[in-house]
Amino acid sequence: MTAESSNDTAASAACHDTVERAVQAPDVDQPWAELGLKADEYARIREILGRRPTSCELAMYSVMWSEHCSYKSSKVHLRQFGEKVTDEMREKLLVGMGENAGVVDIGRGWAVTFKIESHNHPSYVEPHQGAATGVGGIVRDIMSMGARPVAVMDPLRFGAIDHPDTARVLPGIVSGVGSYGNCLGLPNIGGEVAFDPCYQGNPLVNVLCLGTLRHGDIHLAQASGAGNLVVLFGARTGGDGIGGASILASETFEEGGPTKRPSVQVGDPFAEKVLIECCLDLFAAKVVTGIQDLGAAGLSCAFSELASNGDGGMQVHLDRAPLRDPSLRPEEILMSESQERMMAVVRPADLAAFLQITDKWDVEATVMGQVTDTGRLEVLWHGQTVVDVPPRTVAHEGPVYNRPMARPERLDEVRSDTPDRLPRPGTGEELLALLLRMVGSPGLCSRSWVTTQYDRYVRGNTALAQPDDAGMIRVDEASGLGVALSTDGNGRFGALDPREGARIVLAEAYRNVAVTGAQPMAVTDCLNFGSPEDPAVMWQFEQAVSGLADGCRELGIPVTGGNVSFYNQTGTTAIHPTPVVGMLGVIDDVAHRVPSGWREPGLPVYLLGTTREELAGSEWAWAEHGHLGGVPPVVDLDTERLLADVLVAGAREGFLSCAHDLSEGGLVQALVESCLRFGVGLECDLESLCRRDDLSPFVALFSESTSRAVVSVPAGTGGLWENFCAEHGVPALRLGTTSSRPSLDVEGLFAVPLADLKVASEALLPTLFEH
Amino acid sequence: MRIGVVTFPGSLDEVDAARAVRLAGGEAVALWHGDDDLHGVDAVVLPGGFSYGDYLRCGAIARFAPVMRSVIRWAGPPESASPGLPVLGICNGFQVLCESHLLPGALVRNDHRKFVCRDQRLRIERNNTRWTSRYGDGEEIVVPLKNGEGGFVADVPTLDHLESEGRVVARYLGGNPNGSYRDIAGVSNATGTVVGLMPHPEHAVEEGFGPDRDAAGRLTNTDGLRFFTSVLEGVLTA
Amino acid sequence: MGRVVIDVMFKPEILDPQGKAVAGALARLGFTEFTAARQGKRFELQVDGEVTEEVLDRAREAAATLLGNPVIEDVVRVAAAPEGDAQ
Amino acid sequence: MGRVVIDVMFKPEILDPQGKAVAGALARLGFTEFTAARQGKRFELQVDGEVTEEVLDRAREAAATLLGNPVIEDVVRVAAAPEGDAQ
Ligand SMILES: Nc1ncnc2c1ncn2[C@@H]1O[C@H](COP(=O)(O)OP(=O)(O)O)[C@@H](O)[C@H]1O
Ligand SMILES: [Mg+2]
Repeated sequence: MTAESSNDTAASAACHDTVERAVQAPDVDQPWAELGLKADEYARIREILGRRPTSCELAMYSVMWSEHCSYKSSKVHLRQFGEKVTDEMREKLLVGMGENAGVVDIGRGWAVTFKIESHNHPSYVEPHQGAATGVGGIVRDIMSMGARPVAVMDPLRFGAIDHPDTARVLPGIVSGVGSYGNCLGLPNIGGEVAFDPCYQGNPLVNVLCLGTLRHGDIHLAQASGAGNLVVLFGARTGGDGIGGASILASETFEEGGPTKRPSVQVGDPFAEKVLIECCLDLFAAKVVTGIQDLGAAGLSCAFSELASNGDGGMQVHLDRAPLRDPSLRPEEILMSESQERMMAVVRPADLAAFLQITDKWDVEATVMGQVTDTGRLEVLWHGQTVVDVPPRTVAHEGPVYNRPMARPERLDEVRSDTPDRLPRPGTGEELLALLLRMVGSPGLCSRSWVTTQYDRYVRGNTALAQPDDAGMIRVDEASGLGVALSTDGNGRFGALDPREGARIVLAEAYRNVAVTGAQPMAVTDCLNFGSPEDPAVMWQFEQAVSGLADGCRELGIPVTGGNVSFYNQTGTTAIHPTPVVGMLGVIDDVAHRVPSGWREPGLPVYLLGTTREELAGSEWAWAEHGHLGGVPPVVDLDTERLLADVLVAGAREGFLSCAHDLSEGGLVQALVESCLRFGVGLECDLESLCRRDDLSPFVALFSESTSRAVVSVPAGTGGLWENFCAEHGVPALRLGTTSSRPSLDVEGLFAVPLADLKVASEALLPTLFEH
Repeated sequence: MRIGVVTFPGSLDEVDAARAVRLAGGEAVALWHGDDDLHGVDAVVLPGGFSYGDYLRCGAIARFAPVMRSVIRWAGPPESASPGLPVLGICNGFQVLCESHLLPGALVRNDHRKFVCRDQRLRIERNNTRWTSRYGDGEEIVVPLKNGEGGFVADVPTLDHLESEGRVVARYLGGNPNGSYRDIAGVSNATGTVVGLMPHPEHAVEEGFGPDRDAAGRLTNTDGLRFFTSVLEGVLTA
Repeated sequence: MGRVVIDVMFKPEILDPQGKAVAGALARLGFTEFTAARQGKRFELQVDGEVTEEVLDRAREAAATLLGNPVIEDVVRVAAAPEGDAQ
Repeated sequence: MGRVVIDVMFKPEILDPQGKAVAGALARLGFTEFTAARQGKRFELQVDGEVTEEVLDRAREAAATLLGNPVIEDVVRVAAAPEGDAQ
């Protein structure tokens, strides 16, 4: 522990670009363009300050005004999430959008916080470390709310499954997510694995973290109370993620080229695990008045956000920051994105207790400075002022763009190219052959090669995990109160219609939570898109956001926070618009949860919902024909809501022994998964379904209509269940009965042993990635 | 009966181990790595996790923690004929026991070089240890297994010695998950007081929070609980 | 039969959590003369004949393509194993 | 400022999954001249002064107690780092 030490070497104290110098030498050429600032942004900084910025100020503004930190292109659209919210939706929100993560009241004095974030680009450069530090980053967000992180999820998207680069990227990303999360002791309770050539060179690594806390434990990122101390604790600061700052440092000093700075970061999950326990001890001891994690933009972000959210200003001594690399310049220290660090605001009277706890955990802690009443953020370097700015202008009043939007020209062409022209199987034999191919296809095959690399058991509260539709965590051991979470995305539907695509994934996530018996309550989202400077991408973005915001309002569920990832593109080709939705649901007692498979023979099996011929953007069209065209399935959120109501009520009443949502791959994929879940077969008949909904067997099996689920109910309760569904206004159709033979039998079409389905499903990933 | 559960920096499964102790009817006592006082506990569990990040070798740094000085002293030498303090090392705890030379052998990287988390079938090969007395002789159980470095290795004479003395406590069934020599999942010291086990019985003690099925195929699993009831019984009768 | 030794270390500017852990443990055990530690990898590759310059070139190639991750690691040595080495 | 290098390898009779994987990958990449591979660890410990015989003795002690596990590993080298080495 170094409570007040300085890296006092003559070299680092050397004459620096101070505020004084900025006033005296106003006309220095500054590398604002290299730092990613536009001419008018640089002009605005000069206007705000009434002088040129110092190099440290320039460093701060440039990182904080970047797309990633300022949301400058997305802000005008994201406002919809706040605007399209009713008081009723706000009722359970203890902390809403804008903080590090939203906090939701789940009753009995408990709250949960959850958020999803992307680490796409770093995971392409160095898959293992990029993904690992992605987990680390979102976990710190959750910690900074005062919560204990209790689970993670990892929606992942890769390029073509057989592309050589996928063989490099996928195993590394999976081992990175696994090693970091496993080492933190966080069960991984779900996620996604998707493949599409559009993610070649732009894999999407989104990570969700869930935290739990008592109502009274909420902490916020604000530096209040003049005289309170600003404490940096955790890992030392190295030259991580400071490409731009190095330019700055070298331009400012004539002593030759910049020192080597790492292009990727290595995570230290052990340091983070210790940091988690240390933070929880600090919260319990009530010695923290404000807290902020260090992520993107590092100290620049922590100082300016804490000060901006507080009631005064802040004065800090940058030279006190403990360094891993003593050659770092102040600009670089301000911009460094070194992992496993946190910043707290501490009352002077609490400092001793604070340091005792950090000592106990062997965590280095340094008093960087204090909260002031000046309204300014002042940063000193060896006693000289190198930053003197109004913090809000850095953290919250950055540029806002209303970027041009244009509906892509080719979209109409794509939408009119429907899958109608694609050849379809007719006979039972053909359908079975197709089924076996589909079950083993990249989009539908078993994910267990991935998920067996993740610890799902640690902490002993995992009530559901992969391969069930949602992960479920017991929050309160006494009552069984718990939450369910699902993450869903679908780039293909987004490509055909970004607005409807977003609503479809919202509906899917909602349904995935409802099938487990949990009541959907709140949303976090990760919006993965191409370049906002491309009007077509911006149009997709606006469509997706408004689709999501409207959808959330229709469902009565608020968005609590999320993340925007732009510039996911190779050359001028953007990825499919890929909003990923994380849905949180609450269940009174996890003992009432419903798994996604039937556990015994003799149970009546029902299909809930209506099937239409909807094959555009489907797994079948893509896997069998490489076809992507037409308009995506209709999604009606009122219908979706009715379905969820019957599922949640059914679970509560003890009606459901299995419930599984229908999505990619349609009815037959759901039936296969429900059979394989516990190895119990099914005898079913499609005739009444085909008659009622006017479908061919092929369409009945593979269509991807929304608002559907399969369920099994206890033997002898079929009639009751049918009435129950009728009362709830949900169409329920008896498909068949679970069977004592390990086989999926579709009357008149085919019968296939579960063992064959299992082999077909499990072969692909090990074949490609195991060596 | 008081069972100590040690927390090292980086321990993860100590909450689960403590819960298992409670569900078995014992009192779980939290022990801190930096404190060499065992607070009079009747037995000790070294839990799973990644002590000190497991960066050097798993368990290599934890072995030198002050608490381990006491554990090593009270557990006694591995070949000693007089029983000492009962100690169960699970996963990382097993690695700590091997590094401490309280148990022979070592645990190395899984042969497939990946972390693996799965429900694992085991045969309890020895039910006359302090931690397995409630199991039937040769009984099969299913408990979670989750490790990256779970391959049990030792030289041939050591392996032969363990086998001939009946000190292989549990063996993997239905496929060796990590390359362990002779499918060994757990071993004990000479008196059966100190047991190291790679799989996690503490994750199979509560219905609905462990593997889907138990060894008999029933859709509920508390197969791991008897590790903890065994030691309690031993304490009561000792 | 010859052997080539290839040593790979994290680049100096990259965080080395293993090295950090080792340094901490050494200090706690009283080995205070060691002020810092880094942990890397050592590979031994066996060849049937002698370790010629050609073999070393191939080993360098293998190090660059497979054994080291150039994004975060440096190959710090490629050399014939001295006779005296163990094994 | 001096540095000590300590190399630790698995004993020959102990399973070395990483070495095996390296050998497999080398073969797949066409590096067929390498008939076997083993992977071990290399530690670099820093000292403030010179690397004296005394320092080396301490390093040997550290290797025996902490850096290597004698049950499965051999310490194959403890030496002062040659000037030429990277970093
Ligand atoms: N990367 C991953 N990490 C953890 N779990 C995953 C991952 N990918 C898929 N899963 C899990 O595998 C199961 C099947 O995934 P998916 O077919 O995408 O589910 P769904 O269609 O119900 O959203 C789910 O339980 C999901 O959470
Ligand atoms: Mg689902």
